[in-house]
Amino acid sequence: MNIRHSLLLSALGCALPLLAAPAVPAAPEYEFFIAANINRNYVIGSKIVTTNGVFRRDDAGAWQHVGYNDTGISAFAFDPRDRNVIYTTTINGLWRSLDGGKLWRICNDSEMTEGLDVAVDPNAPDHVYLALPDGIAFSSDRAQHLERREHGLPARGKFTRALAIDRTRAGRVLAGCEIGIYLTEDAGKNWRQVLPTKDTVADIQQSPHDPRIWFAVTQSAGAWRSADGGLTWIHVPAAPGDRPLYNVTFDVTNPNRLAIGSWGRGVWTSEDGGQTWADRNAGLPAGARVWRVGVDPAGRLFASVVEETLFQSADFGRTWRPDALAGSAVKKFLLLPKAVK
Amino acid sequence: MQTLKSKLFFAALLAALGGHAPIGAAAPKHDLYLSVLLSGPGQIMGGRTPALSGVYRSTDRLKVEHVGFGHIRMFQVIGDPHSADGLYLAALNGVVHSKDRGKTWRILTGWDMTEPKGLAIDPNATDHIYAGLPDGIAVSRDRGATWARMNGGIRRSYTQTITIDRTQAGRVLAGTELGIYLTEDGARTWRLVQPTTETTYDLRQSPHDPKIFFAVTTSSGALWSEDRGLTWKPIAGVPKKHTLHNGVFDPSDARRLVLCGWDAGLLVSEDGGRTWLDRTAGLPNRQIWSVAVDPDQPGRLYASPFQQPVYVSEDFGLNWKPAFFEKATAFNLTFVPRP
Amino acid sequence: MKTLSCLALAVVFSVPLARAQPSFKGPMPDATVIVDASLRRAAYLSRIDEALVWRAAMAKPGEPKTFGLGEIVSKLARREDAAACSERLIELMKAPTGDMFWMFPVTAIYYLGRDQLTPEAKAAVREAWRAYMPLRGDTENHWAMYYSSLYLMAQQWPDEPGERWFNGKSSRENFEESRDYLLHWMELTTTIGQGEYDCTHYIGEYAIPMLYLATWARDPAMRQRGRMMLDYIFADYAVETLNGMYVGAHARTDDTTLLEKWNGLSSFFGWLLLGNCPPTVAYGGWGIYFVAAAKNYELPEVIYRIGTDRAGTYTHYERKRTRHRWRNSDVRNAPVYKTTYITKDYAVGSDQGGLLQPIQQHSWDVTWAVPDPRGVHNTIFSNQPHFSAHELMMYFTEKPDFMPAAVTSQGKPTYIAESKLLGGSPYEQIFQRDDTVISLCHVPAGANFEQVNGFFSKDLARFEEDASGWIFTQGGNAYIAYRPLAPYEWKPLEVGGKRLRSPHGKNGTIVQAASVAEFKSWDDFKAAIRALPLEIRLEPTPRVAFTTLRGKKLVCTYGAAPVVDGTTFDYSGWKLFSGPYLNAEVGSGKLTITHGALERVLDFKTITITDRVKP
Amino acid sequence: MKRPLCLLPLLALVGLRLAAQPSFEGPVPSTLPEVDEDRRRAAYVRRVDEMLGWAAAGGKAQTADPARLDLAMIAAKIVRGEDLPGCSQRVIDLMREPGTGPFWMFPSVCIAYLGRDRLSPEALASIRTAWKTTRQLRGDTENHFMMYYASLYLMAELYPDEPAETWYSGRSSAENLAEASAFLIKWFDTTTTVGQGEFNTSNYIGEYAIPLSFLANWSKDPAMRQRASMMLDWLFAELATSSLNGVLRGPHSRTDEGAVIERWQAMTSFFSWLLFGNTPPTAGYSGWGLYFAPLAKTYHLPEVIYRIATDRRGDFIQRDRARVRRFWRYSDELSPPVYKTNYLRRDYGVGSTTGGLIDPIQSHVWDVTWAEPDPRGKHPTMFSMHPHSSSRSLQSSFTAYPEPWIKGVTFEGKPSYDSPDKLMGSSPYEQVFQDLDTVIALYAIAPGERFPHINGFFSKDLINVTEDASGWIFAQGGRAYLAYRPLAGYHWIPYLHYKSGWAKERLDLGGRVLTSPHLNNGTIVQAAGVGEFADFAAFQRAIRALPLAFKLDPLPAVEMTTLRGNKISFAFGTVPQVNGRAVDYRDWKLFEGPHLNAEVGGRKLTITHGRLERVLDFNTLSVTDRVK
Repeated sequence: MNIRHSLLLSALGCALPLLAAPAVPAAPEYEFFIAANINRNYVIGSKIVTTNGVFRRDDAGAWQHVGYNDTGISAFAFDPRDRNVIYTTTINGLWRSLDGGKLWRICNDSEMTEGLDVAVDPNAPDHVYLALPDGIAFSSDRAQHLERREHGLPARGKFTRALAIDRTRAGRVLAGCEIGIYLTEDAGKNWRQVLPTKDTVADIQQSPHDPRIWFAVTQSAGAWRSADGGLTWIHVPAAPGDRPLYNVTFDVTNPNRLAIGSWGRGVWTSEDGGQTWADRNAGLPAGARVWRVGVDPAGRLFASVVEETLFQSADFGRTWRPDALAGSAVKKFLLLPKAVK
Repeated sequence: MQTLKSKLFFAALLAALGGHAPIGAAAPKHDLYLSVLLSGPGQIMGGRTPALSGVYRSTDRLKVEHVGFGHIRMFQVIGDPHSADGLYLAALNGVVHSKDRGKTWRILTGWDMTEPKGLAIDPNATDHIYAGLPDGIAVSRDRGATWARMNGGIRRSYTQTITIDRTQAGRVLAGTELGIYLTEDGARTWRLVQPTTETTYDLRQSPHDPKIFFAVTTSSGALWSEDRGLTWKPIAGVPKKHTLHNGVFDPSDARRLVLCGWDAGLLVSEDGGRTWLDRTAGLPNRQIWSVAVDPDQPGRLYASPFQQPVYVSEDFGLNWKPAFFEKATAFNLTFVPRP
Repeated sequence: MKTLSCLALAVVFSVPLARAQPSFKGPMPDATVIVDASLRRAAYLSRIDEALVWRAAMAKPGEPKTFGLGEIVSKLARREDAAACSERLIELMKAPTGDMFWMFPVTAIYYLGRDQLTPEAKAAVREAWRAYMPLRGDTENHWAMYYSSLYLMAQQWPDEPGERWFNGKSSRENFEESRDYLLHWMELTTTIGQGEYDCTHYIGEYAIPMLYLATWARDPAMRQRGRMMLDYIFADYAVETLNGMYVGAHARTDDTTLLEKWNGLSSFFGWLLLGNCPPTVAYGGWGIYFVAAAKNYELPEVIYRIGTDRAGTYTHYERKRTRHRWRNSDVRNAPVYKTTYITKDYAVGSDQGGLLQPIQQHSWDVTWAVPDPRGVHNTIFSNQPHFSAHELMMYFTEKPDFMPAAVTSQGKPTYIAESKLLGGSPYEQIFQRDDTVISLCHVPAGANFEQVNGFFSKDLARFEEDASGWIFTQGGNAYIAYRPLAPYEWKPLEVGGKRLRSPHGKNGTIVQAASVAEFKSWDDFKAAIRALPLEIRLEPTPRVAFTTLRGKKLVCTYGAAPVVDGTTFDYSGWKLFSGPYLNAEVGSGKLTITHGALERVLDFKTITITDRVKP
Repeated sequence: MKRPLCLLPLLALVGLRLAAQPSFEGPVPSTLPEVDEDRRRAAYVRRVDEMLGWAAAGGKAQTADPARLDLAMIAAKIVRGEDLPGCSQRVIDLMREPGTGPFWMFPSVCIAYLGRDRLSPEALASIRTAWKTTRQLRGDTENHFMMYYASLYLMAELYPDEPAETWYSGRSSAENLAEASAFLIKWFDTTTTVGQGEFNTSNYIGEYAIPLSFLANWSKDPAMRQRASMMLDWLFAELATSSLNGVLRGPHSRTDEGAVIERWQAMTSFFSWLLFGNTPPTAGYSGWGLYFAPLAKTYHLPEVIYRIATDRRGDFIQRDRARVRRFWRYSDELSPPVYKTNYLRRDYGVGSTTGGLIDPIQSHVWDVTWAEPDPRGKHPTMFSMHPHSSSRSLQSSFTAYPEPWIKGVTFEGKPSYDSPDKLMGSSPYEQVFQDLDTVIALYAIAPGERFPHINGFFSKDLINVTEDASGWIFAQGGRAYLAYRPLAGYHWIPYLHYKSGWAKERLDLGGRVLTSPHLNNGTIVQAAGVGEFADFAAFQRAIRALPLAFKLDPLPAVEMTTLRGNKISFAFGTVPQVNGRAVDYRDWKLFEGPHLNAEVGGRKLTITHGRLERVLDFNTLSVTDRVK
């Protein structure tokens, strides 16, 4: 790990004046992570000269690099019991570290490629789910062994972009696939479609405030909401739907706040639980091309603008200012309850 | 070339020293062909040849000239009834023919025939050639263009010598490992007419009486037949303990016969084979490889003692003089009608 | 009776060893098995280059005598000095000599030089093939050389009339005749075995022509056959080698190689192909004609492995045939039954005894491994010294009486000697199980010679005549117990060591070998041998009942089939090859070569090579 | 969006002046086959030595400066035994900054093996350490996987019994070996049952051949060695049937903007040069070729393949199957079959697939390519295509978000992807049928497609281009007469050549593009040998006389009789008919033709030329050479 880089980023973070405190006191119950690629012109084989991968935002607002300098992380997860157990998905599949990122192991074999998402069941923290271009894999032993768990998924159409685990019950998982949202209630042994879609489901999120509330965004069919734990889904007409939506996020500090990141529509937010939506691209680079949006434990809204940089907003998108990590593309924002260790 | 020249010179010198007279007045009707090994018994195939072995010809009984190629194994030369310039040769490489007295050659047989020892052309069917091979008898019906193996009926078919009854086409006698075989149908079928314990090395028909045949063998002595080879009897007075190489008639004198062999020396009979006289005295050893009687010079004998000059006798073996070569092993001494 | 083993030696020694010859003079090659095909190949190519460079440098400027066919072939193979080669070749073609031993070098020169030689040089070669009639010879090795060369030259000069060829046959006739012979020989060899089998020297006389066919025949079938025969010959060799030394019974060897087991042309092939022994002096002489085209051959890995893997002990059986018998036999090619037992420390090999080949046969021995085989007599055996016109008449078409003596001047000087160690005998019968050999002799009164000779090397590490009647020896890491069946005396040998002379017609030898590692001590070995049940009887005919170190109960009686553990041994089921590595049925034309997972099948009936890796 | 970068090495060559390189700069080699095996072999070895010598002398820079040595040059030096201490030091230097993926892995493995007994322990250790510290990307295509796993396999064999923490993968040597082995065996199995995914590529052949040559030599497992050497034969046999005088032609799963026009400018030409000796190699031996060189002397091209490649006495047609790159989405099949037709004559070749999406970016569906005495700088080809650019198509094969990527790919070696005048790529709106030397390509482009037109390529090297009143466009290329029939109106735009598949720079070298802005559309091309007609006019008369009827609406359809007398009926969306019989692609074998034959699922390829036959049987891992 490049310590100098880490320090530099940290310093940059400190140098940025913090805006007013968010509405809800920031009880530090959560930690905020991103996976960022800060090597825009990298192609396979070329030299990596910058620090990439997973970063944790420290209390001072600086990004602390975690784990391996990898340009290709698409998703990551931690063992809820132990932050030293890290899972990342990359083009190789799934990597795991048990020691905070010093040693890594490739968890999948050659039959699995291009891990797209990874999730750890908080109620069965040895259980790891892996989203793949051709299905879903499961491990009961912290990814030491992986097996495909696809019963009920279609033969074709199981391109899986997103995995979301219901924090209320072990083994209850929603998967965003090419042709819809699928649900398992038995740790992946059986899946059933709960929402059909034409194109890929890009993201699924469970409300941190009410575990029955879920949001999902899709490539060509806009945003969807479920109020019954993901069993049934209702289209969210006010959200943009004409361009691909890449992700959706709740605000842990405010149950009414949601944000969507879209390629072509940029940042949209709702402050009424998703009934109405506002274009929050003003102040962001033109083009409205956003990889991801995220909200930190303090309620700050972040947006990763393609090939530009990371921006943050203290007023939920009304105004923006650049964050550190210039030139980054963020593939994942992850808000997690603080781990025991 | 140097070697050859010196050899020839030496041969001529020897001939001159020997002082036997050239056949001046009555020009001989035959050429003498000598198939000789000149490089010693240690000569191996593929080795450098210190002297040019092979076939030599003497037209005047004084000088010899080398004919054709210089192999260390040439077994028999016969004339070509179709051409006075033609020669057939039984050599290690096969049956070889020359249409120009040895200037150019063509091997008639193929890979499957090696080391023919005996060769004969049927005087009554002159397209038919018989060759005795170590593993049988080959017959050509087209002057050697194609060959077929024809030794049906012969057990142990090593064949050293072939003689064709000049009185009947297709009637052939073969001297083989275990006896004398006869065919009367051009080699289609053979029958054993005289068993032997070892190889028959020579088999001749009398030039004077076609019913009479003469054979010599390895360990069965010399044999005599007076019924065209149907029945044979041992010739008394000829020892069986030595390998006999040649047994020949004197074409000029029906009473005269000659035979020779390894350690047997040279024996002559002047009474039609009833009694035999040892005429080895005057020759340097008793390992007489081959003998011949000159058809153009009555009483003249040639003998090839092993690794010695070829000797000549003008008095049917009473006196001998070296005639050709320094150290030769003559596989065959033969006379072929001159063109 | 034309045998040629000494010709090569003559060539060898006529070549002045002016230049260092690294592999011959150098240390023993590292015998590590090279797994990496690229390194194996590179090592092979560098050996080729070493030999070519060495021989090419033999030609001395201004000394035309040093610039012979071998030098020309080396230079052309290296693509150097084409002009000088052309000039010299024109000279050399004026007086060809050497018959089939001339033909194949000239063939190699012509093909290697077909884009290097001057037109004049090529014309000189062409003219030589018209004017010079080579002897075809009388053995299969001669014919292999003769017909392979003729085949290739007829191919090179097609459509020419008989007048353009030494034998008066047209190009087409020569081509077809040669092809037919080669096919015939290959069929004979792959159905009932090679005639001149396992020769320490003549292996080259086959390998070289086969390589030329594999390289230069334009008919893909002939090329394929040539390649397959090369594999065949080398597989046959590799399986009976100990660090490159050809072991076991040989159809033909010579007085030198008989004792100094390494010192045969075969070791050149061991060096070149297996890399596990030094080459003999001057790369075996003829070796140069193999390396000239050797880059076009790749030893199949399976054969390399067989040749170099001595991790396990194995017994290899094979069937060969005698040389063509013209007389004194009811069969033209009698079967030869060979047994070879090989461990990493020693090898024991034998045939069934009898007169299988003229003059140069070697029927059985124990050979032990040595760190450096050069100059070492690493073998022990006995033989029944025999010579006879009968033997020579059997195999040669010559008149009989002069032959025994003549042979001694044809490169087989010991042929008629009482002390001879080389050659087979009609009065010896041999049986081998594992590393036990029982040789029984029953020489009729009056035969040459009523005795048995045993060879005891100067290089034996131990030698003890035991009161039990056994002679205990050690060679390398092999313990060898030798039991003469009749009284004997010792005779010194000029080459060192001594000869056991047992002047009794009813006689025999038992040999039992073992690895040093099998016993705690020398004394243990001796005790073990002494304890083996053994009954010996010589009258009315020799008979031995012996329980081997490996627990087999053998009963051998002269004139009767051996009995093994109570069962009469039957030779009728003997295969062409059988053992862990080579397997072939009699008559099949198909050889399966196996090592570990590797398998190569050479099927001459379908002209097919199949390489398989077993799962 | 880390699009795979097989072209990276070529990038390094762009713009560099090449030092003396005999075969590249020298005359065109003869295309006559060398009948004598020893000369053929000797010439092959000379070519290998030429490469090794060039690389050891510093490659393109031809400099002795050790700081300029790359791993390929070091490999050559090791093979040649030159300056081994310098090589060791340079390896240590280079290993301070290891690369991160297959294109670094295989060179480093190459050095690790070649240097086993030649380089210093420190140098070898530096390679080993790099394999611990630096995470290696596996990539996302089969060529990446092949390089990655072959390299991993060999490194795991070279350093067996080492624990998980000593490898970047966190897996032990045994685990790495098992994983790599499983992939390789699966890949062999897939390729030999349903065909190669990246078939007939202009450049990727090396990405397979090089790792295969490593495995064939260095694997400890003889079965793996056998598989690899068999697969080399397999690849080269296919190259032999699909190249004309060494120049790859016909359809490709992947090519690039340069090679699709300047047909010779491809790594396949390097392999043709090396193996068949019938065309010059590309600059710098195509870069990666230098990694084939160190082990090239252990490979013996089977004669049967050589003969196929070099014997152009007879015409032949080869019908083969391959498969598309994996479709993650938008397809009912993961790897649908591809049906290839290759018709080869002495003067030209005609090749095609049946159209549709194959690889989302770099496919080439059909063409007529003619022989040029010297192919360098020549554009000896004719074809048409629909310039298709869509995120959906990209998504089908790639897991990355497509929206940013349409632009992204144009920076990653596929500069033309989103250009209306592009000439590379396949389209879901194109359907093709080929009968011998007749090609009918039909287009039914969906409304709203980004580029609602088709492009036809007319080379600068065509002569006598004649727009005939009949509607046919006649031309001659080399010794081939060509007739091109656009089925809808068109106009000409200049052809701008991409210097290579990597360079965005475009050059006006001549030639033009027939652009036909109609959604329902089509092209017919009929080729013939110049020797078949008395003159060009006679050819034109013959073409005009061919019965031809076509319509474009509601979907394009053609009925015609070809120059070869076959009656073709082909309508978009239907099965083509020849002489009244429908073509049944279900019967299509893996390989079928005079030279290559294999059943689908058979794992067995029979390679034939004349009396020569070689059978590669992956069921039994056996190679059988037979002479009939």
